[in-house]
Amino acid sequence: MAAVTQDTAVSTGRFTRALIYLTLLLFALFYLLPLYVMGVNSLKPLSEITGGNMMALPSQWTLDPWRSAWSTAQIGVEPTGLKPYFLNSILMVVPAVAISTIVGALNGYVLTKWRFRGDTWVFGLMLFSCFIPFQIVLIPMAVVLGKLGLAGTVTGLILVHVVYGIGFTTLYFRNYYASFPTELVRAAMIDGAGFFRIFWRILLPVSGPIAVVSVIWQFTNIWNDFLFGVSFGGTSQPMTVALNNLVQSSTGVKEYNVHFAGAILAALPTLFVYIGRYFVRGLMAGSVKG
Amino acid sequence: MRLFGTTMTAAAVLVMTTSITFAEDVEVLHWWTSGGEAAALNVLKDNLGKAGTGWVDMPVAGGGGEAAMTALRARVTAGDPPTAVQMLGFDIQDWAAEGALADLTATATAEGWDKVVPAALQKFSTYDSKWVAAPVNVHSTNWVWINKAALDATGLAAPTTWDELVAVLDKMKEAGITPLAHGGQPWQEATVFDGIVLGMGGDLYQKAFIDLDPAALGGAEMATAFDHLIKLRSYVDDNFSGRDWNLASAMVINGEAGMQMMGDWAKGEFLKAGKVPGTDFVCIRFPGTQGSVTFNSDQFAMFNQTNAAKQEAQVAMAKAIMDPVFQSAFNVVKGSVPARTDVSNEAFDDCGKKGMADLAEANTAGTLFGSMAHGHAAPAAVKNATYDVITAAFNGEYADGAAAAAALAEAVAAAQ
Amino acid sequence: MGFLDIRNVTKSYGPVEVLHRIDIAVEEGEFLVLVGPSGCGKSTLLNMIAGLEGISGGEIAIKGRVVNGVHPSKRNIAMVFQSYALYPNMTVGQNMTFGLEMHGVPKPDRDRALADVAKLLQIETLLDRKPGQLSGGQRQRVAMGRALVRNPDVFLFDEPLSNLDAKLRVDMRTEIKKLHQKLKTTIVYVTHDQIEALTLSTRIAVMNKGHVQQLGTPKEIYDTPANLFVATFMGSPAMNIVPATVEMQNGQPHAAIADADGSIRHLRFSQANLAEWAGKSIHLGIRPEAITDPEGADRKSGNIQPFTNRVTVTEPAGSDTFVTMTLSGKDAIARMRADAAVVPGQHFDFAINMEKAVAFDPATEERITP
Amino acid sequence: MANEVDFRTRLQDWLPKLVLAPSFAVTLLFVYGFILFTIVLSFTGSKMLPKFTWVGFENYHKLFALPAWHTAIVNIAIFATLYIVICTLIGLMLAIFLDQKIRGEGVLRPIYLYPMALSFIVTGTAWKWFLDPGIGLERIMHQWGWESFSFTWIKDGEMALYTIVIAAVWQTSGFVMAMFLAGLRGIDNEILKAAQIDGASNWQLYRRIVIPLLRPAFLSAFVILSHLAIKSYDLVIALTGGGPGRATEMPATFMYSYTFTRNQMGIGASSAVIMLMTIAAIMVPYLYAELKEKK
Repeated sequence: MAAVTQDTAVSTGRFTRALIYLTLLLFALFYLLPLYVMGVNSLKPLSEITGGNMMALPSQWTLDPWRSAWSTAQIGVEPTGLKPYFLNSILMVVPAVAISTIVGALNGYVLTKWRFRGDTWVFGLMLFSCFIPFQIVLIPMAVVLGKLGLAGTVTGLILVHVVYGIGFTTLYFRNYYASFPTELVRAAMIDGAGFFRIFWRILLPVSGPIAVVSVIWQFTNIWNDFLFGVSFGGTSQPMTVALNNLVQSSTGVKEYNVHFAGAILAALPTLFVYIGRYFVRGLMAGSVKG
Repeated sequence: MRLFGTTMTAAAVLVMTTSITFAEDVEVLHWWTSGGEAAALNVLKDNLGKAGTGWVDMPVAGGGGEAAMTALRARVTAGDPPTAVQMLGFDIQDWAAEGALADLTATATAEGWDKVVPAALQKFSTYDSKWVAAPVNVHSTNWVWINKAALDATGLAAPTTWDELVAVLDKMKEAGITPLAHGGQPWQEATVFDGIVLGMGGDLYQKAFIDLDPAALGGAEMATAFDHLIKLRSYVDDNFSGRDWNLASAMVINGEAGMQMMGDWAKGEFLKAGKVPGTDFVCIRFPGTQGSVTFNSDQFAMFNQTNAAKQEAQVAMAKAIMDPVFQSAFNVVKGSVPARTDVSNEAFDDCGKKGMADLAEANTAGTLFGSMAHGHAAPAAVKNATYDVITAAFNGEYADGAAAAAALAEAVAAAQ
Repeated sequence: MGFLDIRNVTKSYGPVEVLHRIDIAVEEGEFLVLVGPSGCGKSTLLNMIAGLEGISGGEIAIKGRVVNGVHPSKRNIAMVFQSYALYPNMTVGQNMTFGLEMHGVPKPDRDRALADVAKLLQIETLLDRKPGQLSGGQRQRVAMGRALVRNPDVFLFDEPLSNLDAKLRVDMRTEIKKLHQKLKTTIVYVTHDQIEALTLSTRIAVMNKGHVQQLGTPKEIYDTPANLFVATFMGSPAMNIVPATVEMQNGQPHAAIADADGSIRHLRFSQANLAEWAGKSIHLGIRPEAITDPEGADRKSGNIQPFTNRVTVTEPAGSDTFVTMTLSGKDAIARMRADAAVVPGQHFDFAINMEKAVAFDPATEERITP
Repeated sequence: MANEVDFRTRLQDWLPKLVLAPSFAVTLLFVYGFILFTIVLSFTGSKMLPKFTWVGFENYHKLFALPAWHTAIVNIAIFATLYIVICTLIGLMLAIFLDQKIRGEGVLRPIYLYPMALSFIVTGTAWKWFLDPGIGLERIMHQWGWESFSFTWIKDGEMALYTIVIAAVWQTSGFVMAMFLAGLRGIDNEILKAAQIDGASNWQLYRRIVIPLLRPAFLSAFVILSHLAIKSYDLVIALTGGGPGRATEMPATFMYSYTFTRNQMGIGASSAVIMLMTIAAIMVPYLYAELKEKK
């Protein structure tokens, strides 16, 4: 594992450095711009948006759009705001992320430390599932969920997300465990630890960095998913569907400030996990090297 | 495996706490999520609630119900359809053809729906002479909304023919405003085109859009219609692409633009802005379509239910929808007109009264046509094929109207 | 029957057989070293004893019990790995007692065992540290400690010293030897380092290409290598192998070899059985220390032959000086005392201890001298 | 021969496979089973719901006769090329710059990375606003006094595709940066020092030493970006809805609309099969090389 703080040996001149800083700052602005636009306009009354400059700071600051988006905006037939859907999302995301990460960890463990004939094929086949366009699975998935009696339930939604998430989590854990010394597993075997005990006591305690990557990746993907949520969510639709209902309402006045506030609200949890320092650190820990 | 234990428990708890629909509830899939629409729908919900029928809401907004239809397909394929689904035109027929819809004939006969629902609507509400859906409203789509001040400035009267329309638009252009407020989305262009074709005569509309006659679709009249559409493009500002229809309405409201060609739902925007019909804006039929109406109708299609209690709730809901009091209350809020012709027009404003009268008149005259743009003339595949050509024509991708007409005939043939 | 019996053991991966009919019986208290170049199958064999790899044919028995198919933890063995394989998330103490814990040994007993071993290895002060905080030598000790705590029937060592620097390696070698002498445990030790093999073992199995080339005490292996492979693999510098012809002179077999100038010289063999090879080509094997200056020759030897030859290179190495010369067109090395007056390019009178010389059949590469 | 094989050992032999089995079974069913289903569907006359009336290659003939499908293919080719190249260039540049012992790296890194955390509705809505001439950038410039400024790409059938490139690059280039940064930090410093002693300039150092060493990162980036490009559905829908007209139609949006809104499931399925074949053509050689290497 490379230390994150490792210095480069490259030295640069003053002028070059100034140029580098300038470029980096310009790009920071580029990345921040849409967020700024959303943030600023979510704090304005509607009239200031339709009549004023999008980039301008609010002349009259207001938190009303946020309050409205959270608890009073019209999502369905009731003006509930995004609040109840937020809970739906949490109830779906947490188990889905936990299960897919644990399954991915176990798969990665088997594929690297308990190798068998054809294991690369098994892995290759599982990995390809990461690249399947989700639109094509909707109909057959609906049939399967119906047969399982899970149509329109949170459990069904969790199942869907786990199924299409384990490709990625297995990839992450497999690449991570590949660099984990196999001798340790052998030592533990001689010490008398069994399959699960070795996983639990030897591998899991050192899996922190990759578990973070896997959790963040899964969390982001599942949280942001719209297609599965709208198709299989039934009456416990996730946040994205609610946001879509808020933003896409077919007729009536478009309350853009509320839309922006809602969009930021819907993105907050993922922003929170991304901006934490662990993700990059985990990426550095070798997840993308393979 | 302690962690395993907890997640499994969590999963088990989730299974049990997942909102369970009680037998006497109706689960309603719809895309009416904006303030006015939801308020209108709430009337229905409350009426049902008073009768002891619960309401499980499943709103999926976006694109005139496209996302909702995707969700519906997943639900039906899974064998777990919602009780009632907001649906437009041919979608109802398509679902009925799949055998997915419930039979409401007994209720309909008892309540006498045949007599009060216009025949053109019944074409969609019934399949194989069985009632499968309850119509909520009728939107007529061939309206033009004109800013009164801008019209007065031209010194001309509200246009009643294509030539008058062009004259008014030219004057408005001279006056330095955008003559035509338009949003560049396929369905909006198709809405305008509906008006143009109907303006060329009900016969053409019937032959081309309802009978899908290749000769009419690719013929000279259709070529002229496309020429008119291309002509209208020259009255639209350059920033039209992707614009939502209500932003276009706003342009007319604040005088930035002269007029908008849009269905009756646009009225809500004018009213909400505090504008008065007749004083601040005028509503006219698309020039040349006086006496004819293209419509779309929101209906609630009832899906097959196996549970007897659910079937009961479904019938209760169908009855509640068809209740004249509800039809009046709902349509006053929504801006459309009732699907029943026997509802009192007392609660409606001038435009609403005119709409109801036009509908009744067109119904008796046989000039009530399903709107192609809104999926009431031909099935979805054909509708979208026409969208492709109309949008392309509007965006100047064909050399002339004749080329566009030929492309239309070809596209429609391919989609059938 | 030995304490650890390896009987007719083979190992195949699919159609490829990588170990061929290995037969070794290890007595209790023996220190067996498996030595050979990388890829010779020594680690595979060790892993099979440990139960980490399956046995394709034959059987392995520990204390008379056949352990084929028995889980590693049920074989009552302990293993020290090349990388030490210390669990990075546990302290030294936890590392060492993990195996006992897995076997359900109560905590007080574990602690007692840990204390004993820690004292023996002088790592008492390290018990609360994590492996990451230890030096290489300390880790090595902990790894051994982890094996010792178990008090197993057989200790398995898989190249335990190869990750240490040269000095530490020598120290730890001595340490292991001391431990073995003290504890009298049965050890199977894998290494590719022939010096480790010679110094540590009571017996050595030299392996190559999946075969045991020779099994014997260090002295047997060194003095009477079974074939050319063992001869050249064991010992440093390697045994000189020189093409020669057997010629009979005075009824005695002699080796005829060419010196640096191309003249044929005769060296008398001590082994009479070489008479059968008269007139045939052989490979003559002479250890560097058997070629000396006359004063340095082994006085106990009954067959010192003088031999004058031109010196190519001299390499003083402190205690000894290595001298390179040409014999029958091949480089040969002599080990001289440090003060021997050898000058490169000049002729020097060597003394060859022919009692230590061995001869190999060039065709089979097997030793032909007894 | 007394072959004593105890139960525990046998269990240990089977346990790993047992643990892996559910995932594998699920993958076989939910991925390969569904792919098979789609392939079958593409040969049927399915309209609204799956119907198993065999029509042979008719759907494929229809598909390739549709101008919109050709537009979609041309669009994805242009989009994927630009998107992958620009993302890689920006990602690489930012990573190299950030690797110069930059003060504030800890602040910049999450700023570059955060767009990846946002969902398509958020990204699409924000960019749609920002690029809209009537309310976004153009109007801002006009209000700031630059009256002649014009930026109407999103409204222009010829240029709208490039606005999708902009938004897509915005969303993922930071992620690519993180991948390259991870690669850079993994390079042995001694190699760089050796190269400098050999007299390499900074430019040469990166061009000749560092960038070749980043090959695995390039490969990972390429694979991730190409699969994002092919699956690019959400962003197109949110940003342009496939418009103006159908100028920004992509295979993914095409497939979705034919399957779900146009009731021509057979044609939708055949376009899905073409997409899958494309993905497989890119992924299978990569997976093969990648997995073979590690054996």
